[in-house]
Amino acid sequence: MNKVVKDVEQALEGVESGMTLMLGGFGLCGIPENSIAQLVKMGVSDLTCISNNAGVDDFGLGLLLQGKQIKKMISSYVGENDEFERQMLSGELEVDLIPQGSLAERCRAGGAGVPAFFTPAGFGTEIAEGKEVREYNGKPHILESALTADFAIVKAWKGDTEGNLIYKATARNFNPLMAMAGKITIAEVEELVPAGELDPNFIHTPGIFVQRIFQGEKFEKRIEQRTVRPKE
Amino acid sequence: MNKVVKDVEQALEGVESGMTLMLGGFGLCGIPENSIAQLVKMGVSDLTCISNNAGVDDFGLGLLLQGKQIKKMISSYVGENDEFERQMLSGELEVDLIPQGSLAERCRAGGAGVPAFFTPAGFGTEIAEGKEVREYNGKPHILESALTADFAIVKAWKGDTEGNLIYKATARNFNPLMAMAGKITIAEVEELVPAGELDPNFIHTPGIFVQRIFQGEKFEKRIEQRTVRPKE
Amino acid sequence: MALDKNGIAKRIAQELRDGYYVNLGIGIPTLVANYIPEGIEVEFQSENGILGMGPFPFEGEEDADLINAGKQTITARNGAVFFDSATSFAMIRGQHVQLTVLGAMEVAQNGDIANWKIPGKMVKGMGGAMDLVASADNIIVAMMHTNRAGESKLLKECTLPLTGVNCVSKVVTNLAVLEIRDNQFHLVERAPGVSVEEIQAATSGDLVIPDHVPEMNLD
Amino acid sequence: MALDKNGIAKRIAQELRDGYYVNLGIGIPTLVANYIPEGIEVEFQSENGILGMGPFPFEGEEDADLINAGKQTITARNGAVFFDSATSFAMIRGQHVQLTVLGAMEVAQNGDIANWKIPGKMVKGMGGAMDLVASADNIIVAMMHTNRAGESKLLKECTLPLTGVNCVSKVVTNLAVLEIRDNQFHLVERAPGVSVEEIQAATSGDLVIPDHVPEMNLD
Repeated sequence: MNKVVKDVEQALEGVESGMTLMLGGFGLCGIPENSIAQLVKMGVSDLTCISNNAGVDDFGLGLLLQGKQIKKMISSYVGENDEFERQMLSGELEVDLIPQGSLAERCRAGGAGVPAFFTPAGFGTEIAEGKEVREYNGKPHILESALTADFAIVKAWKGDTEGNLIYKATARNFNPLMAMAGKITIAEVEELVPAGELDPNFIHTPGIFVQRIFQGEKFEKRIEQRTVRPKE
Repeated sequence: MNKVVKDVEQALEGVESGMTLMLGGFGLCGIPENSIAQLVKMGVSDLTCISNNAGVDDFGLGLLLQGKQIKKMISSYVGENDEFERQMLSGELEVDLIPQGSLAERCRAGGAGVPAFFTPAGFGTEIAEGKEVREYNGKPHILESALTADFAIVKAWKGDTEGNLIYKATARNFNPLMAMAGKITIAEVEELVPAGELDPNFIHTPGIFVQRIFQGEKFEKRIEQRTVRPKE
Repeated sequence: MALDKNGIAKRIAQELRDGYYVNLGIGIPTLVANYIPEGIEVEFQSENGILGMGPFPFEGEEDADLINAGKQTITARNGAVFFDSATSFAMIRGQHVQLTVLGAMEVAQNGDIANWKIPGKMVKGMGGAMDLVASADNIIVAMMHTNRAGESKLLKECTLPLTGVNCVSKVVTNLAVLEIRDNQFHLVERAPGVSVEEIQAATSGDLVIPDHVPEMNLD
Repeated sequence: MALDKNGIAKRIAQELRDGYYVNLGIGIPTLVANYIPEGIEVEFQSENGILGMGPFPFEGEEDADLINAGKQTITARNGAVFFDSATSFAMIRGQHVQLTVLGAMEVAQNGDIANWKIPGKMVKGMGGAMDLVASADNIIVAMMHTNRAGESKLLKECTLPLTGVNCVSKVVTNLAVLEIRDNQFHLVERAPGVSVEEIQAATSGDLVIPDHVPEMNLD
């Protein structure tokens, strides 16, 4: 089942203004750089973006914010971004903040056909406002619903022609969960290999969740907080 | 964090009559053979066993059924076992049948601290009796609750001293989910290696879920349905 | 002439479309894999944890760790993937599998299906069937039109405990292809040489018969 | 003398027990990893997807794909594991992590914590904090006893939007170690040279002071 598309242009065909997108990554780690650049180029707007973070001013989703292409962000943490702050405080940008674990589980639930589940996260806080509360094991839990998207855009380390994906280290993060939850899931990979080259025992995202795959032209992989120790 | 115990005796210390156990495997594929043999030897009884299947007459959980050590089975499919049938029809054995996907998800939920979730499986059937029904996306769903166990006993292909596990092929099945859901999780492995030998990128069960690990003495790995084609 | 099991499988294989992920149940459905139309690529999922199931292994090459949901030894194709049971049913429940083919004891004209339990007799359990029928949009039932006692298995209402409700979209039997909609069975095709009257006689539920009912083309 | 950040971290490190899996928040909590008592083995989880976090990489060996939840480049120890965010929070929500250390803007005497939002100012989001505090049985807050304006951060009730309710079991500040139970702060230890009166003066919530309050032992 060949899922390979020629390039990023072909991969993002059909993405339109007003759509809901999921974008993998944690901070700038494991983000679909090539697809984000293409979204900027396409100029689609009024997007609802589900992503753990919102990038930095001049990289990641920050690039879409600069072009005012995002109408609403659904995230868990959105610091590190002045333009985000400006747009949010001025009311240009809607923001829905979600506990990180609930965000991850809601994406997985969306992909797994589980429409809602109970979690203790956020009980007693403003996150729980208007949500159903139920006690389990003597502890209050709130009901959270699944998230899905018109397109999920993920970044993997290696992928094969059938759309099977593997991620590297902590660049995995939200990518496999969002891959499950897209009506159409686009994967950009650092290395595209023929089917059969990846060990079937060690695939992180089975190809059934992926509709389009392409090898990204260039990955900058910017580091947000370079922390090192001197060589001894 | 060394999780290694000397042998199967030490691994199963603390398992007592009346407890709830989860046992990995699908059919006879990926079952914890050594631990089951030890449970027979220990003679613990009145067990509630959560396992997708109940083994065959003379292997797998069938061995515990022979000794009438099981009070209740929670499974999705229990064919292939005459002694099971006899005990169930005579009322000696309680049986709780659960759709396979709900069983898997309920184990994962138990491990993940999600006390309940909605699923469409079983709506309109006797499985849904007494369960809350709610409509999502125009489709009725029923509320299912998490499963946990006093001990989860799983079988892996390789494991390291920190309890990190990898499974082989379809012997993975319920093992990683049950590993998450045990108050104490015991892993028997075909090959025990030092920490650092398994690639951190390709661990199926992170060691945090495993409390005890040992290398099984012998694995028979019986095949239930040997289907082959002649060599051309 | 009524079809045999392989004939039913062959007819169902015509429902496969290029790019489908397919879950085949135990029994007749398994045989569908032998009749994939040329020029079409499909991928088989087995709910115990494999996508990209291949044929049975050559003699002597069986691997106890590599089986399908029927517990048969199998092989894995190039590009196959193994996964755990929760991920497997995430694929099924999340509707990532485009076609589910399974057997049945009874099908009702509203799409209800019963295939897991005969009260008073041995109960083997539903396995993954309840998840499959509750989740899939496209469910084809493969079965004989009547049971061993000669009674119709296509009913106004199921008499056996249900596996799922309003879920079957198509039934392929040894006698006919039928679609289920508007709370009726719609006769779509006849098995070669089988008359509309035979099908009508073997169908206990309401049957809509169009003016022209073509024979199946099984070549 | 009041402790500095490293002193707070050092004191909290005494709460580590052999075999603990520990999640350390950003800021002071991160420093706890530098003071693991001898003879004790603990494993650090970072919620972005690593268990077995090691020290910062040597200069030139940074890997953009290997960071912690604070987005800092890190290394992985022998026996480390990488996983996705859902699995990560399965560990946290499922109470597989034995100790959580995090910072706070306010802590109330009933164990409520506020650390994610100041209305009217920039809202950065709660990240994983709400999941962590709602799930963990053993939560230690690491913070300064008072804010920059000199106001107590240990209150009868939080004034800022809550991150979680009834969840903090212990607070370690630059002045003291306090336990929270029976809806009160219980003074357990003083920072070296800090008087009970100073602590009382800096604590706005109800403070239970036993007859003898030992000094912390930070050697």
